[in-house]
Amino acid sequence: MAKAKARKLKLEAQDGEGEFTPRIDVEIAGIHFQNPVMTASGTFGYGQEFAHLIDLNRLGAIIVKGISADPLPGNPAPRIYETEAGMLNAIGLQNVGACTFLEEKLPFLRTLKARCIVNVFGYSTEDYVRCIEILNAGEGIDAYELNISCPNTRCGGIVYGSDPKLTEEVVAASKRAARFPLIVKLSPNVTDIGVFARAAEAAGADALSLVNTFVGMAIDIETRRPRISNLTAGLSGPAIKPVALRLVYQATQAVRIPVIGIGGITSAEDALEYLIAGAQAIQVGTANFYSPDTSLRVIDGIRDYCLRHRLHLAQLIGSLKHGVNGAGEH
Amino acid sequence: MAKAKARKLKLEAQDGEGEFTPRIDVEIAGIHFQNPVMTASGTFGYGQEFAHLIDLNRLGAIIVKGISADPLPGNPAPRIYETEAGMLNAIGLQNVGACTFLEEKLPFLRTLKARCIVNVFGYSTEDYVRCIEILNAGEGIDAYELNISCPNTRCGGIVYGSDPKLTEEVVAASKRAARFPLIVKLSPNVTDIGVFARAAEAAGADALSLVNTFVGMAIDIETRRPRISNLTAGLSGPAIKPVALRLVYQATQAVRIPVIGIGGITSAEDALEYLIAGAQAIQVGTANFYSPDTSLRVIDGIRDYCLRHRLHLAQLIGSLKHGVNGAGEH
Amino acid sequence: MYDEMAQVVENRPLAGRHFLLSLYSPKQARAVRPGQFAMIRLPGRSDVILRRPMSIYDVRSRDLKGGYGLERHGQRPAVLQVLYKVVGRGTRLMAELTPGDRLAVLAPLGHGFFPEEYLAQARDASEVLLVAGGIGIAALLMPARDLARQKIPQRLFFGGRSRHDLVGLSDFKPLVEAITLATEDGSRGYRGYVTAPLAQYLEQRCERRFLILACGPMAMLQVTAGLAERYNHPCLVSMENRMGCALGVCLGCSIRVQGEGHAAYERVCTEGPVFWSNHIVWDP
Amino acid sequence: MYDEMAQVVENRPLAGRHFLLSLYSPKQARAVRPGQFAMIRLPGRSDVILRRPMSIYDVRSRDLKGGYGLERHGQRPAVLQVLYKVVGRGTRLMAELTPGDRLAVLAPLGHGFFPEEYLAQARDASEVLLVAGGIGIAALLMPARDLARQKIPQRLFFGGRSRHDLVGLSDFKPLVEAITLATEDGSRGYRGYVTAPLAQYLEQRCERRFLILACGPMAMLQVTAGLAERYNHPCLVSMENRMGCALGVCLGCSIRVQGEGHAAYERVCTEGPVFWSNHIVWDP
Ligand SMILES: Cc1cc2nc3c(=O)[nH]c(=O)nc-3n(C[C@H](O)[C@H](O)[C@H](O)COP(=O)(O)OP(=O)(O)OC[C@H]3O[C@@H](n4cnc5c(N)ncnc54)[C@H](O)[C@@H]3O)c2cc1C
Ligand SMILES: Cc1cc2nc3c(=O)[nH]c(=O)nc-3n(C[C@H](O)[C@H](O)[C@H](O)COP(=O)(O)OP(=O)(O)OC[C@H]3O[C@@H](n4cnc5c(N)ncnc54)[C@H](O)[C@@H]3O)c2cc1C
Ligand SMILES: Cc1cc2nc3c(=O)[nH]c(=O)nc-3n(C[C@H](O)[C@H](O)[C@H](O)COP(=O)(O)O)c2cc1C
Ligand SMILES: Cc1cc2nc3c(=O)[nH]c(=O)nc-3n(C[C@H](O)[C@H](O)[C@H](O)COP(=O)(O)O)c2cc1C
Ligand code: FES
Ligand code: FES
Repeated sequence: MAKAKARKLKLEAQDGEGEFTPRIDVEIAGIHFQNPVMTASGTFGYGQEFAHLIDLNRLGAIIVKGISADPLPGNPAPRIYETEAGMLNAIGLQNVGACTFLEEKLPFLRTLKARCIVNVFGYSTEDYVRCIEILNAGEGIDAYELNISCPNTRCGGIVYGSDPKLTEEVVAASKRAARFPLIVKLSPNVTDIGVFARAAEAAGADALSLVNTFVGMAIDIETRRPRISNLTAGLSGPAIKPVALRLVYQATQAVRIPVIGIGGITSAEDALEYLIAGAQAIQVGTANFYSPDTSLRVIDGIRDYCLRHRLHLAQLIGSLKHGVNGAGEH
Repeated sequence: MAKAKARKLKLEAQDGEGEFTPRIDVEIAGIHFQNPVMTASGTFGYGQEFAHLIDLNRLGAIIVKGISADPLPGNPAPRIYETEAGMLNAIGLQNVGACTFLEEKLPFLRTLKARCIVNVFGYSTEDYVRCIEILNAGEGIDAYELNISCPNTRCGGIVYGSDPKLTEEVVAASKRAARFPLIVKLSPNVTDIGVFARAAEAAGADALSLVNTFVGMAIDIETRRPRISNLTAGLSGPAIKPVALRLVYQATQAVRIPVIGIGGITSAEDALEYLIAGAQAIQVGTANFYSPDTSLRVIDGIRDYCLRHRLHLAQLIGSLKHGVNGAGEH
Repeated sequence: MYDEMAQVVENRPLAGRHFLLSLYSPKQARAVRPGQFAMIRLPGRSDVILRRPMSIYDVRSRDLKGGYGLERHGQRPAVLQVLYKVVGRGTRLMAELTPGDRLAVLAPLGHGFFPEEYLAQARDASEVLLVAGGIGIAALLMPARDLARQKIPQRLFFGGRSRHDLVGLSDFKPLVEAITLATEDGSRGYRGYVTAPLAQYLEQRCERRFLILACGPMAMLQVTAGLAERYNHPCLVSMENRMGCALGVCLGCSIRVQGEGHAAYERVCTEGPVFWSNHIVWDP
Repeated sequence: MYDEMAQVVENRPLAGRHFLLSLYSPKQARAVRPGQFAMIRLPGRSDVILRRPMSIYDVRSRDLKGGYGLERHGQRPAVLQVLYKVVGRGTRLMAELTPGDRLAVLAPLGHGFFPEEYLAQARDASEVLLVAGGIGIAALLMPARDLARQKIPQRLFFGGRSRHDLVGLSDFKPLVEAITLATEDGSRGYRGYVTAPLAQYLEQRCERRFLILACGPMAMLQVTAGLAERYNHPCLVSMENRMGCALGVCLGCSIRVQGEGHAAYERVCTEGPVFWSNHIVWDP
């Protein structure tokens, strides 16, 4: 179980009524994070865009927008649409490409106390490997997050993320190429998440993150055309939280490597559900768009909760009890 | 394509500026429905519970709570929980059993103009068959809806609905046993809905309905216990609509039999999205709980829309155009 | 049962985040029986979609004068009153309501404290004990008035976390012989749970017959039911559970009762909320 | 750009479901430049989660007197004004706002009608033509005032579906030489699209140089851009697109512009909303 690892973090003896300072730092894939709160890829740009709104140095990690070996233009407009308690997006992985990222974006990220994780995307295993090989030159990258689950590109992403064999192939190749630890980001659009979690683990993933967006759709009934030019798009936001939480829980049950929980987190309470379910860390996504200080509020809220319950984060992770009334699962 | 069948409904010549009375009746699996609006299983009891609130005779069909051969007690409390724009439930298929249904519930349903569809559930293929054999004696049943997708029972339901082989097996056996047409209700918790739609079609299903609920979870962070005694539960309501709509669209693309769309429908606009995507009919579920007149508002709204656009329902079904700007999908 | 749009007449703040909400809805108000409840919905919000169950505290005439039983004063009820506590998102939004706002209200609902079912036991008893925990008090005013009208002596045991939870006392005073209060923080009455003074009262009067009517949190009801069993008094409890529909169709509110197979569960919204305490299967 | 909680000072209903919303937010008001916009959020609602983009119509002093440029009258701006039309759920909720309510406002945003970029062309032109379609008028008041201050003659072409869409005219009157109106239903001015009288005006004055500033629906902007190209006038358009963040990170607002590969798309929220019309790749 993933929580074994977290427990290894040395805990100070904590009993009695004295002062208690909860530790909320966490170690994942050999990297130390000052707290378990990260900003999700594609929702936080390259960090700098938020520099004048919040204190970036307080974040656990920034995960940058998906980077491919070559720059990509993305999909035609419209690319986004608001739904009930969520949004659809089909950006199509518009990005500056790995070289420009290293030159123009990484130097700023390197100056921060927050860890820098680079989300990597490709259309073929060679693409992934080539992107990683370029990025390997980057000073200040702490880990890669392999996006094998983007639902908005015809080939690549979603195909890898919905076939366990391809998942193993691309993860193994990427792991061989990677100079930094490898987090594999899984798709929620599968029958059995355990199969994919285990496939990624078997192929050498250092950690998992999930979920990416759910494939959805919306139609303008007046024009009888799709609301998004790409027809289908990825659903994110509060609407997906219950399903994402279940997937994260199941993934933590399936593997021994750490799992990072993502999906609809807008408050510390949401984040705590994921941590209690077994996630070692969490990512804030869509909420960054409408409430840029969400991650900071989540960090504060987690610390307050730990203080109130006199728990270190490591004791909280995976501490879900079974049975609603304490009588065991009935 | 499923729409071919609908087109066969004789359309009155409709041009010019004269009076126009849209036809919104529909034929599915050889059954004629006065309109395409049905109430979803498990959200409308046995119909009678709503008799004093709305005019049941106006509905296209009532689909009763899942019936099993033997009565079932269901899961311990708590069974439901509200989430963002949705709800989780793990009722566990509490029901009166097939015999009591025939004796106590069917006589009332028989008196209505709305069609009566019986949702059937079992833990094994034999259970399904046995339940259908009992129900075959029922006068006034118009069709069966085979629930192979309930996420809230350990065995049965979800297992059948997430393995194409088992889907084929249970559908074929049920079809052989069934005296009335067979609608197969699919699970959304799968990687490729087309595979399951085709499996059900190949095994003899007369129509498909989807989606059942998405498997989700919620945790009470104060007690660190699940919010639902069953741990996982089914997510329904507006939150799921974009994903359900995509699945329905993909199912209509995969098979020739009619598809009935379900998921988060609370207004005529929602229903029209499903119909334009290719569903021949739709079901209203969770909305019945908080707004019992939803189905009637949906019927009126569909008629108004057809009138305004001078379209018969059959012309609307599957009329989704591609490309947002009319320039073809780019 | 009617599904109506009711207009807010008043939304009066009381102590400790409690509010007394008065809704103009004559048809529903006239149909209410003691111990029944309403399902309240905030229309136009998709973030709070399910209706919220709320006991009907009282019914009044349009000008809010009089109370249940006002027919006897020649007036017909027209206003539903709900006494609620702000605990989450739905009740927080309710607290923002102002006169003139409209709510979707489904009422009256459920099988309440119906006199025909307990009056014989009440007459046999030397006293009826009303036991309320926190906002559970809201289900007991109408039965208390029924009993008072029948001149049956009653005593209220009322507990809360702090004295701010002890709302509505002045409504009960004219109806009951005595009131025993308890607060967890000791800010008023006994310090501790209300079931402690109740247990003491019952223990000291083993020989007497009581009828107990109780409403409050599950733990309190369970202890009360245990006391009733121990001393062999009949006891009616008004149960709480999450509700999806209150129409009897979602089966979300079912609780474990005496019975096997399909009969092992009954719906709080339909067979309840009021049950004889020995019919419930309490958690071990 | 600041992310602030701003208080509603006034939410004045105008004709045809339009409202003029005044928000007290001094820091933001002082930073506003013409053609910029704000992102407005209704806090505490999870059914309308994304912020809504709204042009900044004007900035005022606290008592709502004066307008942009009021610094010259010795007052500093403290109030942001937004002119909006109710079209969907978010704007419907905005219409319910009353003074004292608080909104989350991110402003000022975007690359607007910045004088340093067009003033040369404006001076070269015999006239600046402001072209507004419907609520697009909201982006043009502040640039019109800039131009008026520079004594550059301007003319407003303003179209809507009906006369109820022609809001804000009195604000423009003192700033422009002439106003040409058009409505689709003919209820005021030309019957038809505003681009018809514009086309006629340009056709009859082929020899003259104009600078065009336009804001309105995509179709109107495209026709205007086409006219500008045909008669060879420089033209700035303020574009609309759905926006997820307006921080430049979601890339949801990207539109097709002249350029290849990664440069083929630019963000309306960051590189725009105002672009030179020939930089846009219009739909075929
Ligand atoms: C028959 C009955 C009568 C009631 N009468 C009253 C009353 O008179 N006054 C009063 O203040 N409260 C009463 N309650 C409790 C009241 O329904 C809840 O406090 C309320 O639903 C909380 O809603 P929320 O959105 O503020 O809380 P949230 O915690 O945000 O609610 C989330 C979900 O849980 C459900 N829920 C939360 N707490 C309870 C609870 N205690 N019981 C049932 N469902 C709950 C809500 O309905 C909702 O579906 C009664 C409950 C029942 C079942
Ligand atoms: C830069 C810019 C400036 C704008 N200035 C104004 C203004 O000053 N006054 C005004 O009334 N309107 C303005 N709009 C349009 C305004 O943003 C939309 O009318 C508004 O977002 C609709 O929200 P809704 O919830 O009422 O509609 P809904 O249709 O319910 O909105 C659904 C979703 O679509 C988006 N959306 C809908 N219409 C538009 C649109 N035309 N443009 C962009 N997104 C849209 C919404 O933001 C939301 O995400 C501007 C748009 C942009 C991009
Ligand atoms: C506009 C947008 C762009 C995204 N881009 C990426 C991306 O480039 N790479 C990736 O792995 N995930 C991407 N995601 C997915 C998010 O990182 C996250 O997994 C998802 O949104 C669920 O979290 P949320 O509900 O908190 O938003 C994107 C999401 C959104 C909304
Ligand atoms: C409380 C509840 C009980 C349900 N019971 C059944 C059932 O017995 N059989 C079944 O096939 N589906 C059942 N469903 C699923 C619904 O029929 C429907 O497929 C699902 O709720 C999605 O539609 P909605 O979003 O409109 O609710 C149930 C749903 C709910 C919320
Ligand atoms: S609340 Fe739905 S059956 Fe009781
Ligand atoms: S709105 Fe997000 S990048 Fe422009």
